[in-house]
Amino acid sequence: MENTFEPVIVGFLCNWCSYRAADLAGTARIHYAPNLRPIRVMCSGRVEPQHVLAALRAGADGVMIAGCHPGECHYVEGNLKTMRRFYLLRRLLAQWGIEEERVQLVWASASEGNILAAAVDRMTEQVRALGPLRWQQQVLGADGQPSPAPLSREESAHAVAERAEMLP
Amino acid sequence: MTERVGVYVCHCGSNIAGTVDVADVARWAGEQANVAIARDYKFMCSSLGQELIAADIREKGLTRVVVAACSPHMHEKTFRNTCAQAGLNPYLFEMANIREHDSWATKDREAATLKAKALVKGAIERVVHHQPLEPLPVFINPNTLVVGGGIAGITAALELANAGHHVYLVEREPSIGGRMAQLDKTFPTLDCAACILTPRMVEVGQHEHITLFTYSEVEQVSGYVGNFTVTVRKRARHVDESLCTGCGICEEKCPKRVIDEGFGAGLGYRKAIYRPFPQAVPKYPVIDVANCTFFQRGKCKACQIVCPTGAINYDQQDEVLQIQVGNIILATGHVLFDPRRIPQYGYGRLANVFTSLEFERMVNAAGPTEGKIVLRDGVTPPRSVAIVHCVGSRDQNYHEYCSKVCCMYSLKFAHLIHERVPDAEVYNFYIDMRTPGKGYEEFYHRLLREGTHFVRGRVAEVTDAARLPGEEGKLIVQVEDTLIGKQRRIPVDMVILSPAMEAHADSREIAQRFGLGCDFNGFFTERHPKLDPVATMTEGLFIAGTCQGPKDIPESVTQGAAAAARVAGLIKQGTVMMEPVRAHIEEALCSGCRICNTLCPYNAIVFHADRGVSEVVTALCQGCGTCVAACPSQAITGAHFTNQQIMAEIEGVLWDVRPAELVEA
Amino acid sequence: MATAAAVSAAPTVSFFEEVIAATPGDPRLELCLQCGTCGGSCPSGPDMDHTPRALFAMIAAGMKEAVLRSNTPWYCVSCYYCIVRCPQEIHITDVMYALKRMAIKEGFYRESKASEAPEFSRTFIDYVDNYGRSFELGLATRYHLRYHPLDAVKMAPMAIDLFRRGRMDLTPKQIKGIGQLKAILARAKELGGAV
Amino acid sequence: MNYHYYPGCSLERNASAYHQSTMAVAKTLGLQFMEVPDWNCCGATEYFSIDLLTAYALVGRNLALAAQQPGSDQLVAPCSACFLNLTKTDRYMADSPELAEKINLALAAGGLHYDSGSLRVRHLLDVVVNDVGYDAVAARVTNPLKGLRVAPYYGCLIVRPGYREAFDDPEYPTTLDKLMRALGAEVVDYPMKAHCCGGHMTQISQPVALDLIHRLLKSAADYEADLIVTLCPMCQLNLDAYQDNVNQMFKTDFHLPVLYFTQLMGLAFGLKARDLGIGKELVSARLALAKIGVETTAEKPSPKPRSKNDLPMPRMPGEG
Repeated sequence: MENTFEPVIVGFLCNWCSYRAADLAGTARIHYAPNLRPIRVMCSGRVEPQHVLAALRAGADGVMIAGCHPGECHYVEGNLKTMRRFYLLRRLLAQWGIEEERVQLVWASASEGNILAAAVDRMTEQVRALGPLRWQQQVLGADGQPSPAPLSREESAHAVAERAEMLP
Repeated sequence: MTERVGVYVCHCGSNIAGTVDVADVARWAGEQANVAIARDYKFMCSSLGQELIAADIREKGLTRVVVAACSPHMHEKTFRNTCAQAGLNPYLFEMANIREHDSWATKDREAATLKAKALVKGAIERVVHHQPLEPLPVFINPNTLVVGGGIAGITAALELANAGHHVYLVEREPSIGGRMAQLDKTFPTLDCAACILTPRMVEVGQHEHITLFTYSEVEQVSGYVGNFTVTVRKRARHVDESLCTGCGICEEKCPKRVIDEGFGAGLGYRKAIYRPFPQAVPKYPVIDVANCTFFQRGKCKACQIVCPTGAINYDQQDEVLQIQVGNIILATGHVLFDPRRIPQYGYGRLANVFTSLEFERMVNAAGPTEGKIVLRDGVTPPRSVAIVHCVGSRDQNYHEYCSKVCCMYSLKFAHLIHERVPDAEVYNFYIDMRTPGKGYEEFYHRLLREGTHFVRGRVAEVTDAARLPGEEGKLIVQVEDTLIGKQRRIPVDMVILSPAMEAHADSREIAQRFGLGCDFNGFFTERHPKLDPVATMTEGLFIAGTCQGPKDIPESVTQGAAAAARVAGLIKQGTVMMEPVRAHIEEALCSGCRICNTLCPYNAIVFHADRGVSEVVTALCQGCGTCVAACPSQAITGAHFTNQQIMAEIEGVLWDVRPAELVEA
Repeated sequence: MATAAAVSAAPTVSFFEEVIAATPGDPRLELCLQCGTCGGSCPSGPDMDHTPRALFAMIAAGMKEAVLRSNTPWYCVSCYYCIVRCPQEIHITDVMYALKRMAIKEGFYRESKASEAPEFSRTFIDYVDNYGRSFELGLATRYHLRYHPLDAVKMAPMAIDLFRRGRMDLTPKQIKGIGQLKAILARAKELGGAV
Repeated sequence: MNYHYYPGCSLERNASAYHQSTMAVAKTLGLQFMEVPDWNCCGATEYFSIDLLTAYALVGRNLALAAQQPGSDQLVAPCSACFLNLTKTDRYMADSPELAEKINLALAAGGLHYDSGSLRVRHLLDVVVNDVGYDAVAARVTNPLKGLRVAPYYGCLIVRPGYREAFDDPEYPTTLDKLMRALGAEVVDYPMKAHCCGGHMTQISQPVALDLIHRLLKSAADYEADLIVTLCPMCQLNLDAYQDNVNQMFKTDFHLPVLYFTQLMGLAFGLKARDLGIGKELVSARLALAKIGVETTAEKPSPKPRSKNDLPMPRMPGEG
């Protein structure tokens, strides 16, 4: 049965590069997966881990952060800060059993509409293969038993306990 | 949070309506919370469309407006003005990009409509949290910095100076004049380059509104439009400019002669103390420390001894000075592709293969051969000359682009050879003869009339391995004459290569220093290739001439004047309205951890040790939001991109997949 | 060469697409600027009916018979000057090999000036298929006797010189795994099928 | 340093001198060559003209056999044509997975398999120059080839196709030049050093091939070379065996011996000429080699004195 799951991916696009790349892809009528829902930020450095988690919690199956190539950031080094936060965030998500492909960091300059379109297509297929995220069951263990994260039994118990106090 | 939001879904003719069910989106939007009115219309950006919004604001008391149409980069300004004219603060407005990001990017009508709803919902949830903001007026310093003293930089400087604005012109070489000063004649009018350029250079040298820094480089730039602080390093010439009369005796008497790799393109010689060319502006010579016997071995003070005014000063030091300017024009020019990268053309190995720049110096009356066209032995005139087009241009292995001017100057060379060596046979090897300018095609016809042999074919190799009779001792140009479909071997005495125009090797560093982008080939990136070629993504920073891409002299002059006009416009305004998108630190929440201080590339965050808190200098802040994201205690808010607004937009775009229990939170 | 009737509109699968499909990888043939660098660089260019560039224009124009009758692919010495110098990085030598294979498949090669070339290749391959390695003496004698009997006589002194210096085997040597090789080549022919 | 060794059909008989001298020189330089067991012919330029996939399968068998053999992940081929076919097959298998799959299906019929990229295919000159290095070679020279004017001939296939990262410039190669200088020889910088020798054109259209060969011989002779040194059996055969055909056709009187670079290395290392296959060349090298036996006093042609109005030459990269 052909996999008809349509993933929803939230995209944080930086105003100067990746947002304009998406504009260019549209102007050039490059067709790509309509699964990405872009949100404009002035710089990819504005995106906080909190935003990524909020998107996943609010039902997104994946989050893409897209900024200018290192060295080309309109604000000189905003994207370098993004890179640092991103690798730390991904380790956190892994501990909650969220697959790496679900949150991706992509570089696309204003003239690279095709590259961004290809990245969206690729990520859509990857997340489609992973299936829906179902944050509730996956992370919060809403239906009682802890999430089937690839952690050892003790680690997941510890994670569940830790999470319990964290949430309001 | 109850607001009266007006939602307007644009058809954009069929651009959006062709893929997105705009009526359905409008109907659906009408049912969303906080939405007072929702309409769809053929062309929202038309005056009628804008009138719709203005009328609704006045009659229905709208407190927020959402327009779902094209990219904000296209019409955000238009609709903000509409709101302002109707009495609504322009920042209480948000656009949903359902054209470039949606209808144009997919054929799937159902998915496009769903995506449109998500983007509209995101915009509605966001706009509810918008706060009224006022743009910040910023004072424009009327002084301007022009970097690069070629024809583009000279034109820009003169246009501004003649308008009464002060200009600082910084040039890396000892004299202004740039690439054009090295040329002899210019196409298609055969004006002598020096005759039309030198008066401009003199005008720059004497202009009371132009401060000229030659043999100098910009080391550092900080600040923003209207308020740039520029650090210029004026390299030591070891000649005191206040004493030097420019008499040139030092150059005459200096015993050390070296090959002139700079202005002379490696074909002529110059002394260790030299002026690049007689009409140099300024007229002060420069000591080439690397080749000067005194600086290398401490002996020989010939120049100091003969100097009538004692202007030679060996221990002169570099000067570093700071200047304040409002705008910057970059006109840093280009360099020539080095044909040694194509070994089969033999440049550097076969004596009588010359580059175009070497030939320009040769035919120049002030050049090493006083304008006589001769072979590398400096004596014998060539009986036959081959001029090779597209050397390193239109070639994936080197530069894919066409360098625009080589066809024309190659024709010029053919003419000069016919004129000075009348019985010489001249061959031009081309792929396409490109003569796009005014009077250019006519010039080509003139060369046909003068008997030039035009062979359509890209030269495969230049070799001295003779094979057929009559090839001994000659350079053989092997090429396929594509119009007769046969391979030909044409023996000539001299070969001139017309190499591609290339960006400076350090163009990427220069771009980073001034904060603008470069394309794949190293040419500076303009704000818009068609509609805004002289501006850049950074306000107050403009580009002109070949630093933006290959072009001929008329275009470089045009761009120089255009950049000057843009700067004059800003200066005339006196102040310019800056986007109010800035960061602000809530002092009560700031724990003084100073994480934000080092984050800011514009050093816009200062720390008050007494109060133990940091503060954002609003004027310096560019609004990127990196500090907002990094602040552990969320003490920094980013106007127009607050966390509340972003969180609302996230939840809005996920309206159809949001888990139930989150909805009422 | 048959008189070239006016070139009609491109047939269903154009000859151009056929050539591209027959060449491994992406030959980039559609990027040809007709600049002539290949024709200018080709060592045997002067002796070819058409320069490689002219051939590409004819392929684009769909002149299948004229192209496959041309001696150009057979005069290609595969020295790769054209590939390295082509400003559009077109895989010219691979296209020439593809044209050779198509010429054999369509049988057009018989009318080209270099009609024995495929026979030389086929003779060479017979030895490789049966012994696993090439056998110069057998290749030279069988090929020359059949096509250039006079040349065979002229070649004799060189053959004797080579033999006297121990550079010529009289009998072919077979590799141990000839059965394995034959199985592989047979399977490849099945799979290969097309050009 | 050990390598799989793929000699190729020519090195068995026609170019046995190349094989002999390679083995001798390898011993001196400490290179271990492990011959690929039961290798088969690489198809030269013939098989690709007949059937594409079978040609790849033919070469694929050699790659598979070499990859099976333990002890190294590098395959050395002294012959330029074999080197080209091995690299081309490996490269195209990497570039297009469907082709790789088909080739492996064919190889499976013989119980073999090959993953593209698992072997790095090298030409012998690349190994000597980049793995051993000029200094190491120079260190082992006992009788330098002083006074011998050598014209290094690269042929076309090892510098040009661009199917892999080139170890030398496709138009103006210099590695063989530098190697010969390391042996003490005087290198002649003639312009035709990377032009083609005609390959199998001698069989298809002899006049065309003889014209190509004539260009090479004339250029080397014009620059007064004593002998031509090459690195490919096909080039050696064409230049050596057809030299008197060229003389007849073009009324010239060339007498240019054509040796392999490994033979000259052997001589410089003081090995005996007989062990290096010297004497197998048709155009005898005895006269030329006598020169290095004897200290020549012929003074070098002094460069033309510079007249004062000479225009300066552009400096070549790497010059002072």
